[in-house]
Amino acid sequence: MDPLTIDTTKIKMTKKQPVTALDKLNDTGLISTVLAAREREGLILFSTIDQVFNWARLSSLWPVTSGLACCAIEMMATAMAHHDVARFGMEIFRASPRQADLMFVAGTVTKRMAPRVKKLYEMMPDPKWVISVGSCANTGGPYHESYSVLKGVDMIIPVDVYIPGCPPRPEAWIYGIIQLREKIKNQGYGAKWGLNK
Amino acid sequence: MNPAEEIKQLFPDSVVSVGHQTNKPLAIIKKEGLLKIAEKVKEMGFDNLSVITGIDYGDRFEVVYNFLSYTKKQNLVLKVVLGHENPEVDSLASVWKVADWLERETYDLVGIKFRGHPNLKRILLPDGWIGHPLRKDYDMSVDQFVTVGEDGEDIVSTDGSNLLRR
Amino acid sequence: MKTEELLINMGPVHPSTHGVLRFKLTMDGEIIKKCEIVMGYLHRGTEKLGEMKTYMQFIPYTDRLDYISAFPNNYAYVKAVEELAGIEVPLRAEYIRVLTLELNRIVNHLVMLGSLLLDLGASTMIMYGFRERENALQLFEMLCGARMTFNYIKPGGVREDLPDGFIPKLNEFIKDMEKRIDDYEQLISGNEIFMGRMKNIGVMSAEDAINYGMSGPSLRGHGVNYDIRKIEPYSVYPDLDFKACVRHECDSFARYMVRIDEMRESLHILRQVVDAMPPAKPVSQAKYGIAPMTGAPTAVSTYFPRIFTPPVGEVYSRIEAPKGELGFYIVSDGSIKPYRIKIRSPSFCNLTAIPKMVEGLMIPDLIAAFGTIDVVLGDVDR
Amino acid sequence: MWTGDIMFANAYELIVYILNYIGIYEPINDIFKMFGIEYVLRIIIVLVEIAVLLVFALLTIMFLTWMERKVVAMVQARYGPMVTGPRGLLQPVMDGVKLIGKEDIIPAKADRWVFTLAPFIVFIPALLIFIPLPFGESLIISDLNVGLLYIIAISAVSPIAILLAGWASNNKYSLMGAMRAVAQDISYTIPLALSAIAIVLFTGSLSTVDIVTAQNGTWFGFIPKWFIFLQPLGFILFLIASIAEMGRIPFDFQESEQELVAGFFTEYSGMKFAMFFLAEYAHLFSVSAIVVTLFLGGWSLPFLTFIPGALIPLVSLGIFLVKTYAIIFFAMWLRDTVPRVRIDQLMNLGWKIMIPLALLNLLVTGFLLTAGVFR
Repeated sequence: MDPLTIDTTKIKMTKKQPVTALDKLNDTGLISTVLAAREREGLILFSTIDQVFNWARLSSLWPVTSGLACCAIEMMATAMAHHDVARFGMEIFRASPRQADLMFVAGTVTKRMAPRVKKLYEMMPDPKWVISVGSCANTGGPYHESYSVLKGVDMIIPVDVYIPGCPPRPEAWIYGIIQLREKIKNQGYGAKWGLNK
Repeated sequence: MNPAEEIKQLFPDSVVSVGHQTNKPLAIIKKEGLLKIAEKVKEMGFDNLSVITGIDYGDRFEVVYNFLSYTKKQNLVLKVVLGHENPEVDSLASVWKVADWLERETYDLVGIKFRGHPNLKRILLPDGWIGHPLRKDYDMSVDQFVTVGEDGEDIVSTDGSNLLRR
Repeated sequence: MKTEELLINMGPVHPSTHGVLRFKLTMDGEIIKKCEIVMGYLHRGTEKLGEMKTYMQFIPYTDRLDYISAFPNNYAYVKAVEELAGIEVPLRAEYIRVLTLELNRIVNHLVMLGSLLLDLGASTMIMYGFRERENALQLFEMLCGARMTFNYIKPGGVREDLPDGFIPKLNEFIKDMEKRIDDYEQLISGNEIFMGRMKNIGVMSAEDAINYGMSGPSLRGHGVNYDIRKIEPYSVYPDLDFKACVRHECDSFARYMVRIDEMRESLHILRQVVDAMPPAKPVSQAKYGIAPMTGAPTAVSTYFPRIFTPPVGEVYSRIEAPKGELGFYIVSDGSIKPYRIKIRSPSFCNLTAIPKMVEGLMIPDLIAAFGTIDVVLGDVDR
Repeated sequence: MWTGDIMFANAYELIVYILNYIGIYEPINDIFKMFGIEYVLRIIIVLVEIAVLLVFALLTIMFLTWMERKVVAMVQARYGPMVTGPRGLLQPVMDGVKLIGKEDIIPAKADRWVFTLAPFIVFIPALLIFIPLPFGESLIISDLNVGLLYIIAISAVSPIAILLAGWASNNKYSLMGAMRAVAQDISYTIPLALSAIAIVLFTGSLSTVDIVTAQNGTWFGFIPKWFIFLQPLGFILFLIASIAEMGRIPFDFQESEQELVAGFFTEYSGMKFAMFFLAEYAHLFSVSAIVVTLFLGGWSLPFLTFIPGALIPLVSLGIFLVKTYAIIFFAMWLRDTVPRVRIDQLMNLGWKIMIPLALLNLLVTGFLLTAGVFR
């Protein structure tokens, strides 16, 4: 008997399912409303805590120095006096990924560098974000046809914000950072019901 | 007197022909005489070996050495023509120390072996890389991925399953 | 007491390796016994791409080789193509090219000083260095719209003529830079700790330096007076009077001081270029139509056909890039695409000297010596 | 400064005096006496003091992190944190809350207990040093008669914790960083102690309050009788040794990014890393306070004789904080402009130059004192 040809509509349930009180209650749809209410109530309880944590996280993002190529120079230019990133609380460029929570992938991710970028990402403690900067990191950029370049860093790690440009201007960097801050602001419980101010 | 003719007089048998490379004196020499000529060139004051280029012409390989004499402000180009099967030529690392890495890079990208080189290994690509990219018959379709072994060395494999994110 | 050697891996991701370079150090306590350099983490196969692109399409790739000073890369490649095809360039374009080269040399030395001091622990110099760099980048932006990757020099001349407000802004920049360089000298050169960290570190004799293929300011720090602008003069350098800055102490401090002198020398050249800039002669474009579309000649560039097929042949041309001798070896087989492009990168050859220079030193000295060699990874790995 | 007779030995007596002044001390005391547990009131008052001190310490630490960033930004011609709160004042709060919310990674092969214990062993001594610090006229938790010895002993505990952290995180870099940090701390405690002993020769007592009162009054009418004028060499040695003790640039080896990635706390993240971070700033404040107490006359200023009695503790606290923040500003200013010293130069400076100088200073002071120059 070929399993594909069985006509599933004809199969009847042989064992009679016992009808419990819960099933009856469920038919009236009461349980789903109670669950939804409790979830929303939980939201109100937790969403304020989430908002505080979101605000703390977005206002003190400590990037890890992982500059690979030309965009690394623009990363330094963004962190320097003229376009000061320290205004957003990102002044301490932690050298070790253990204390960082934001990773700028700035530059071309070559095949040889890919496992190390992935290891760097995995070493970072949990609430972490990745900003892929420059067309090389986004999709391989001008080196798309090259044999030794990975076509975009999102092939190996999840990316939150993409900044186009080759290299993107420091203003574009700061715009990308602001986009990430917006994204962090809308995380957590309160996001679904628009409770996050 | 341009240095290419000078070398022709000194080593008449191993210099195939003398000419010009756009504006620099050029001497095409045989593979065997390379090391002797190189030592002579160093004495003539060409202390800067600028670049070593390996070119794959489909039926033959060519290795081109460009020299500059800082003192005499002169240029010289030496060219060696090699067969296509396994191109092999003497290494100049003993004469110019910069040749060590230039030859390793030529071996890495074009696949020309250099006899007598201290440690002829790949310099830019990971060791297990298949093929030499700058050869005309290098197929670009094969995608090779690199993963890190326990002691930090690179392992090249064509399937990137543990690396890529599906 | 048998002490075992410690293998330290200053890995590809490290704050002071100026990018992705890996040092394999076998250490005996604090002293480095053997230093092996592993590179290739930024090898993007530029030379293979060179064989797939036409002559004009390859120019943006030259910007991304030594991405701190992109003008010399453009110029070296374009000079090679011009020598191959015998294209002459209007005098005003040559003066504009020298202007951009020298301005970019100052920017490169600023970044080098800043990152050298950052590696030694003082975090202020890089801020001042980048503040001046921003002023210079605004000048570049006025010239060609980009901050780091210019694509401005093309075979036959330059793409755009100087905008109106450029020269006064440039004079302002030159005046301001002179004061700044004296400030840097005061902040750094007299500093006891800096001298303690730099004096007779990374010492190398002049013969070794030449033999290891070092070139540019790192070589001139060893008392070797070789400057390609003097040995093989190109463009309008013969008409400009400047001297090659040489120091004889053969250590990191000498290499650092050479760069400070070179910055002053570049300012001197810039002043001469601004005075001797020929006026822009209007050129009739009747035969060719509007310039950018058909490659017609303008005040700053000669005619350059859209379908450009140079004669068959090979050429190697070298210039004095801020880091050393930068050369392009182009083989053309008459088609619109080069048959082979080989890039002689100064950082790659300067790096050969590091393992020998560093034996017997400590890690902080390796960083100090490495900082004065001024290596950029795009240039090393191509 | 004032008539020289200090009203209260420590903050406890001050609080009891204030309670009496308000008149609520007797009734409470009687209630407790009825139950026969009269000592409980004393414990409560001490607990209140310690709570105030802790709040003050944590607030100053937070303020110092903000001040550090602003001073660094000011030196480097830029702004520093501006977005969170007015001119970035909430930035330290945000850093703290974020670090609390971070995932806490303990490396696989690390020694779990030692790994989690090390940050606390670093943080607690940094706060313990606050006890004998004379913040104001009678604002001192407990005026230990071995105050100076206590301070030097407590500051010798942190190297042990650093070694624990370095060893526990099972990482080559952090072990080397820890070794260097311990070597540095030990080799700079000796000149620190020697130059401090030169002060004790003058005051004859180790208690910090006695040291400060010994610096009252003026010579020839306008020069305040601070020990900095009697001990200029001692002051310089003490300052350099304290900066090396704090591990700040130019003697920064704990977290010299360039060489050993992040020193011994490479593997720490989240709240544990925050502990190290706060301990460093607590250490900065306490060591500056000690420099002020020993050499710059603590809370006294020679010309303030017209202050009404009730205001004296507040005014003296203000003067003390102004002087301490001057020293802190100097340490931060040094951090931005001067490159780092190599480890062997550091050791040479410590052993070959500073210790002989400190001994010489001690000898000369002893000789002059016995010759009765200063009496």
